[in-house]
Amino acid sequence: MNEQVRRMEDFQSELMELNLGPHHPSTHGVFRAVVELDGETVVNVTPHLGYLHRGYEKTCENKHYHQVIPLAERCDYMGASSNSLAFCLTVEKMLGVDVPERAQVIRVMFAELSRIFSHLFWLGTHAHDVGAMTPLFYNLREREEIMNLFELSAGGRLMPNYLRIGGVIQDLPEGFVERLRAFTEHFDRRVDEYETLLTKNVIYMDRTQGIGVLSLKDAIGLGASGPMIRGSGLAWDIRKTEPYCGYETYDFSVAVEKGCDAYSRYLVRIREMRESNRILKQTLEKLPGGPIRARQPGVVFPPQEEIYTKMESLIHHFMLVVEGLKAPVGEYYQCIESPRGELGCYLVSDGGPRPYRLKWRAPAFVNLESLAIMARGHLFADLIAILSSVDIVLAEVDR
Amino acid sequence: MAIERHLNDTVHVTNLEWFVNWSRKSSMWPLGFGLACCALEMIATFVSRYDLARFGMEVARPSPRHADLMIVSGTASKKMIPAVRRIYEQMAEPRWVIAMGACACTGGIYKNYAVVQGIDRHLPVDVYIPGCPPRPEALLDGILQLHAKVMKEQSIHNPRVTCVKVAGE
Amino acid sequence: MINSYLPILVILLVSAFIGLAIIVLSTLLSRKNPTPIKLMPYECGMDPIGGARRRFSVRFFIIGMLFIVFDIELIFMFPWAAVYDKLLVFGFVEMLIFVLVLLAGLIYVWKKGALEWQ
Amino acid sequence: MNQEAIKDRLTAKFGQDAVLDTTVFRDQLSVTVIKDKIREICRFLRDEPDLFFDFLSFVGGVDKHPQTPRFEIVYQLNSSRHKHRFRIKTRVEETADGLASIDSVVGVWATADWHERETAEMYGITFKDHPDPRKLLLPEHWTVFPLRKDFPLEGTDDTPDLPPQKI
Repeated sequence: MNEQVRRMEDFQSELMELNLGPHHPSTHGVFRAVVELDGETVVNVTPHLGYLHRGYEKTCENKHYHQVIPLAERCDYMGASSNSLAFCLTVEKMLGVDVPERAQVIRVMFAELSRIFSHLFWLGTHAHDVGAMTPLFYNLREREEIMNLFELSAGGRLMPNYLRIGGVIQDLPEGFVERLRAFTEHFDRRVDEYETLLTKNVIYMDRTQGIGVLSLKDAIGLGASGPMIRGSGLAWDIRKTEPYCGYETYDFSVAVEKGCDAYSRYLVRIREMRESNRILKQTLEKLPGGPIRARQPGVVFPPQEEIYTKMESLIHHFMLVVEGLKAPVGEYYQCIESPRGELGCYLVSDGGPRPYRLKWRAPAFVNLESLAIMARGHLFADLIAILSSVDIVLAEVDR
Repeated sequence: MAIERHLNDTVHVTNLEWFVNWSRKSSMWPLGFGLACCALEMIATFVSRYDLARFGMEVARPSPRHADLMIVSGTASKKMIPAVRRIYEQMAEPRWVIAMGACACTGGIYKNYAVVQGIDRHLPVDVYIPGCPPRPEALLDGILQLHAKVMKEQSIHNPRVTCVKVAGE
Repeated sequence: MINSYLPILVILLVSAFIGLAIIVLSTLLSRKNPTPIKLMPYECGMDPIGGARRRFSVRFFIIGMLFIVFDIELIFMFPWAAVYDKLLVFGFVEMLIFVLVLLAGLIYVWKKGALEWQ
Repeated sequence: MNQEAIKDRLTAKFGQDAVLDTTVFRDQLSVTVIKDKIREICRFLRDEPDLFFDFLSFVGGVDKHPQTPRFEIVYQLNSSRHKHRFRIKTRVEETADGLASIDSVVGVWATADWHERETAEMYGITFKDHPDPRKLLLPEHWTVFPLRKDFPLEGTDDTPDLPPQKI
């Protein structure tokens, strides 16, 4: 039967072009790719981006420095706090503001919470794309708990907008620390639950092992970072190589796998969730007292309660809101380890109250470049598994 | 509907109308149409904590052929708007549109060259939900208001004809 | 004699009625508003590339045929399972042979590689 | 290897006139190199064993409108082996017909493909012998370069909502 099939096959199979279009249940947003198929095997994938291009960098050039923070958070709505952290760190390095100890620990807490937040949603939708429906409901149950934490501290569920240049907007409410401790205690058991669903699941292993192979050389050449490059064998984590916000004082290990395929990226992200949980526990122990924002008039907002009592704080606050802060002339590139990889913010300032140029190095945008290489030769269903293993967020891809 | 030619507004038409509206309201299938950040809050509304299934709406159909309600959740960029218009036109009547989030209502914080300043320049919108992103309770409230609006429709006397608006009018 | 076949007639009538009623009511009650764009094939919101009438790879048809064969096998099991307790050992052995025959077919197809895609 | 040493290696290899300008700001140094030799410089930075910049973070454009030469292309480099970073920049002049052009570095780093396509469509800079010079983020029917300083934020009337109707 197979030989006759192959003989009949030779003379008539021309390529079929299929539109994996902007509105598709498994493209995690408005991503479009024209896929050339030979029967069921993918011959070539040409992505078409821009369906969620919102002019982020141009809008930032017309905003004051502290007005850019909500825009930065909407640029990657899955790990919102790590985006505003990247922007705030860049501006603080340019202005030479040193953030107090307590604010640094709170920032690490929020960065790790948003990493777990983003990996949970990725795990749910990735398993859903591969056919497992249950993990989505397990993961979104944990996400609701993290959303409660964000809401408790900053009011916003998805995008808390909690960070400011020079620290954070307000101190942690009293119930926060106990609730976070309760979360960190039972979260490890939850990750074990997810692992029982997927890690040793034969169907999941067949669907993801050996699929979407990205060798280390290709990964570095194509600029992949974060779980993509750690899944291909390079233990490169910016929290370890260029520590920021006091990450050198925390003891955690970098999750790295040698398999280079979708399954090893899954294992990397699962271990990263456990490592983030470890860091959260350490932040709870070492949470120091003290102020939550630096005191630098004309650059950093004065404390809220002082505005109503002290005259000069009111003037500083007023001048900062009306005219914005004056950054020194120069350019700086600061990158952090966002849930998707190296999130860089290249800021050029001409001394004015607005960023002269803000180049956002979005990891999802760069990781997506390797989709064509990984998908070639696999079946169409594997293309969906590979696309979800890259963990793209379209607002970051299209900026 | 085709039937109203024979039933010229006798009393049972209003009961039939009530029945038709009630059946449409209580099993309105949304189209899985998430554009940006509001999509995550829409998904949070579908899932167990806020549970859209209480209103018979947990089936988010990917194809516009089976969907009745298009929840435009997120920013409609100028490159995406032709696709949004086409998907809306390919939905079967009767169809409704909810503009979820500030970006869908008025372009939100992205007042620039790349974003359509409000989805109602292209689609007839039934319910606007402010918020960036709106909380799941706000989405549920918007859906309940849409249900109330559907109940008041005269779906037999003069059924709604909804079509895409002429470009940018 | 006649009334022993009456239930079958009733089942046939009821199922035919329900099937037809759904079709007739939906065409009667639904509103027709066929715009040219609505009649275009839906391809994720984009212009459809290429027509639907094109030469597909043969493997799709093979997998289609295999599905039909094993699906019919399953349909035969429903009535058998309904009256399983009355058929005692005879029914069981009969169905066992039926399943074994099809199992041989499955093994043949598996060895010939028709289930693989390449 | 600190950034000063990297710069000295560059000047040693390509001579004094290749390095036009060096700016230091808060422990980060950025070197402006000559536009014509950009590909050799990039290949040298990647292949030199003790520099080994095999990871290109991004290629970005900056519009320094009043100054001439007008555009500035930024290459942010990183090394996966030595874990040190470096930034080189080139100035690109906008010619009379309004088309600045520079050699593409896709041959050196494969990741530059999309970065250059995005910089090209946002600033109107053509990258010579780029494998796939289509538009990436903007709609096909647009002919504007949004990130230029003289382009208004709200857009002009040739950034319409819909493509011209194909009747």
